[in-house]
Amino acid sequence: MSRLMNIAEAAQQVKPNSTVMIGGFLVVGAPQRLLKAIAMQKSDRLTVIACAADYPDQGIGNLVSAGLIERAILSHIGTNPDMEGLVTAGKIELELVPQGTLVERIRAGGVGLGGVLISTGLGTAVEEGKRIIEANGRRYLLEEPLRADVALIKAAVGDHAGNLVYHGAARNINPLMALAADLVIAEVEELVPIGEIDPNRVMTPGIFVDIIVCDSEEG
Amino acid sequence: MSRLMNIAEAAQQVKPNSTVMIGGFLVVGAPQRLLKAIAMQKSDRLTVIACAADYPDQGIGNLVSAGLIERAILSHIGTNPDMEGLVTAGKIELELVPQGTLVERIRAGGVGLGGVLISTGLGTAVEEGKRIIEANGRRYLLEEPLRADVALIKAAVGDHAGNLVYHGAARNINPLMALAADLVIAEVEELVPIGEIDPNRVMTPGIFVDIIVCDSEEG
Amino acid sequence: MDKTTSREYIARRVAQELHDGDLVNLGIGIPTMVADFLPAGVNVTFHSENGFVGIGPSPQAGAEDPEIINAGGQFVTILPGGAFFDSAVSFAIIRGGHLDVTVLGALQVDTHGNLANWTVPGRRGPGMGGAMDLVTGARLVIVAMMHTTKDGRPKIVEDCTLLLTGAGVVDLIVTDLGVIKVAPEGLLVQELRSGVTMEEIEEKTTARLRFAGSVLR
Amino acid sequence: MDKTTSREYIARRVAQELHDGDLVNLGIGIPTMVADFLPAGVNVTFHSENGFVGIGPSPQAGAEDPEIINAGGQFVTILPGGAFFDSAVSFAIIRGGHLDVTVLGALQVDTHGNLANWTVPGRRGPGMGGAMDLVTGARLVIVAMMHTTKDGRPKIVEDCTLLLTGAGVVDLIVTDLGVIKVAPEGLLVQELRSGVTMEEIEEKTTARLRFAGSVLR
Repeated sequence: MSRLMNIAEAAQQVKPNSTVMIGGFLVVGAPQRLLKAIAMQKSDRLTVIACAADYPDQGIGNLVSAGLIERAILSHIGTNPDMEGLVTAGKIELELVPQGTLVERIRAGGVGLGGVLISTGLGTAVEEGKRIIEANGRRYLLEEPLRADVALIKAAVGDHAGNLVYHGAARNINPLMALAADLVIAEVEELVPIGEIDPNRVMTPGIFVDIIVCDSEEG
Repeated sequence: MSRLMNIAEAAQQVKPNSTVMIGGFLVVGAPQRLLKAIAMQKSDRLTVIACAADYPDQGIGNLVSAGLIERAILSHIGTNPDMEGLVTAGKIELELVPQGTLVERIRAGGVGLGGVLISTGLGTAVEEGKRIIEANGRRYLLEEPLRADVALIKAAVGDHAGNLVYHGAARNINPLMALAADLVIAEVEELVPIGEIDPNRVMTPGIFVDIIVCDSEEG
Repeated sequence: MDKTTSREYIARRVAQELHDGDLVNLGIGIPTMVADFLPAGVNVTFHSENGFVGIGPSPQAGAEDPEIINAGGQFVTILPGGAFFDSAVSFAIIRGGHLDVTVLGALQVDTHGNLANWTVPGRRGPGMGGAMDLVTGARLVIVAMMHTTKDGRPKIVEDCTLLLTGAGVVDLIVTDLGVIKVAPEGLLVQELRSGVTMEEIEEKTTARLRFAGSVLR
Repeated sequence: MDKTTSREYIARRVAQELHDGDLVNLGIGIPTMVADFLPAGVNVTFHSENGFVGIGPSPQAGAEDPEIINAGGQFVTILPGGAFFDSAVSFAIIRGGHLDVTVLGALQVDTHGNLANWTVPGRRGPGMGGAMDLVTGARLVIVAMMHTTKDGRPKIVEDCTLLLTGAGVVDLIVTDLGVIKVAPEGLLVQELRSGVTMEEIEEKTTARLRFAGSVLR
């Protein structure tokens, strides 16, 4: 069973200095209400792991504007000039990771792999500081797993057991992050009773989800 | 678009000396009709990659009985005494792999990883002949990707674009194998027109599937 | 002590180790029986490594879904709130630390928590299936087995002689004679089954045993 | 040659490189236009790396689904037969060799097939997003771009000076001046756009160019 919480209570689970994974791609599939609530409560010095920096004051942009991010692991920040400014000013430490590598590193953290061998980024700046492993006559970067204290994800439908169903391109990195954090908080658009979601249609099994927050039902 | 074939024509795509991945777990989710047809046509010296050896004359057991298997990479053969006999007699070369490692190796082959670091099997016979890599202070086996010439998989519903939906525990290793072979043949129980499967419900996107075979339509 | 009662004792005793909300994988044989002896108020979810969580009771005859089997190949059901998934997710649950407890049988367990359950001497083993994944990945590994083989030979030994399923993986051993914890210093008998003496368990065990204070008293 | 016509020339010329049944990923800008110029009888499937295959036309105003966007963040649609999936599958398509063609822009391309498209000098780059994955994984990598920068500086150089997106990855370069193949021996001009001379393309290119027989004739 996942616990049902209201937005404010769930937001308080994100503590200062913690590492937070945030689902979504350019806001689509991002837990927008959770992010707004977290921006309000000022848990700072966060390390954020996500696809992109979204837009100013939207999605992850809420945390950027509130000055809560100390470090970020992302694949792209070009849509958020505020983020670019803070990184250039040295206020946020940024690690840029190819998106596919980011996804596999998060997956590796969630599925218990010690690392994965990936050729993406060979011969580029991505190589820097990484071990190169040769296997079957080819060279690969050893990419290490990523995990977080909290994952904030978003789904279209959830039940009280924590089972989630995503819609459209909002699925993106959410199902991967659901496996890779000690505490998983899912913001759902619609909350339905247990048994209403066909076990064949579940996209993230409830066993991975600790806390459910529903837009329409604040607790 | 995937090509629609009848069982016999599809079975002929499996050539002697080839490496074949076969979906299913203890026959559930195995492409049973394809396997029977392949057993009839005598493409021999096959290397088979699958979860288990199924039962005598059922599932992969069809290929065992027909004497078509030269080498097998499996996690379990205990349900098939014929297989145990052939392995003991030295007629089939068997590589036993922990099931979770088998799954990740197949996935690695399908998603383009050069290998994965797994701790399963450390300190056991599984270690033999494998490279040990230390990462973050822990030891792991470097497990190499698996790929095949052909993957034979099975789904409950498919459309003419090759999109697949599985039912119950018959999903198992099928969606992973769909990515890891040069030619993917899917046996489906029900064939529906394009557009009938909601894009949100597709479990294996049609772009991975080359040939569709339908039980009810031998066309 | 007849055998049925012994099997029941083991299953019931293992069930007491489970906590409300746990995700649990039960192996074939005695471990499967654990589901029948959950203490009141302890709701656990059962994982089937062939691809779902929420194993329900056996289906009524004639109501079987041919595509809902457990890892032992038997027809089962799925409870409301359960979910099907592919093998990658299923072993992600195990390897990724999402499985709280695995309960499985053994041919041998030793002082170091080594476990052997996939080969027998003189005969090629049937394969490890998902057992190596389970003992490596589960947070708590409980061995549930009869204390000796059918012909009375000890299964709890100083060092396993059979091929290992996992090295240093076992946390707790529950047998028809009692409950033994695998501690850094070796095997610690935490409980004796009523009617079993320290002498009896020592006699039927090759490994050196220590006894907890509660047992000595 | 006005700029619109040049962009159209590039898109149309790239479209001729696509084959019926191909799975194709189009980058932002000129590459996106390729979809409008597919030759008759060539049906391709478009991949959106944020999580689906089967990109359809832009939705009518008011009919947008807020959760169906392309990798550039614009509202799009999904065609019948398309499928949504998570990011792991999406990049599995790219990295696993399932993507036939990727078409993307560049800041610099060089003789060795090196590509730079994610940083500009004097300014921190916005990040590589999925570009590094695309150029590493796609079977055919086509760069579609204007031959020079807005202020007329060559973008096709002997050795890239900007940070690389991929090393030795580019197969074909299509610009408003023609089509250049990246061969083991260096850059080979395969076609010149009508009205473009060998002298012009050489003048606007820093790298050494060779010319195919069909161009010399």
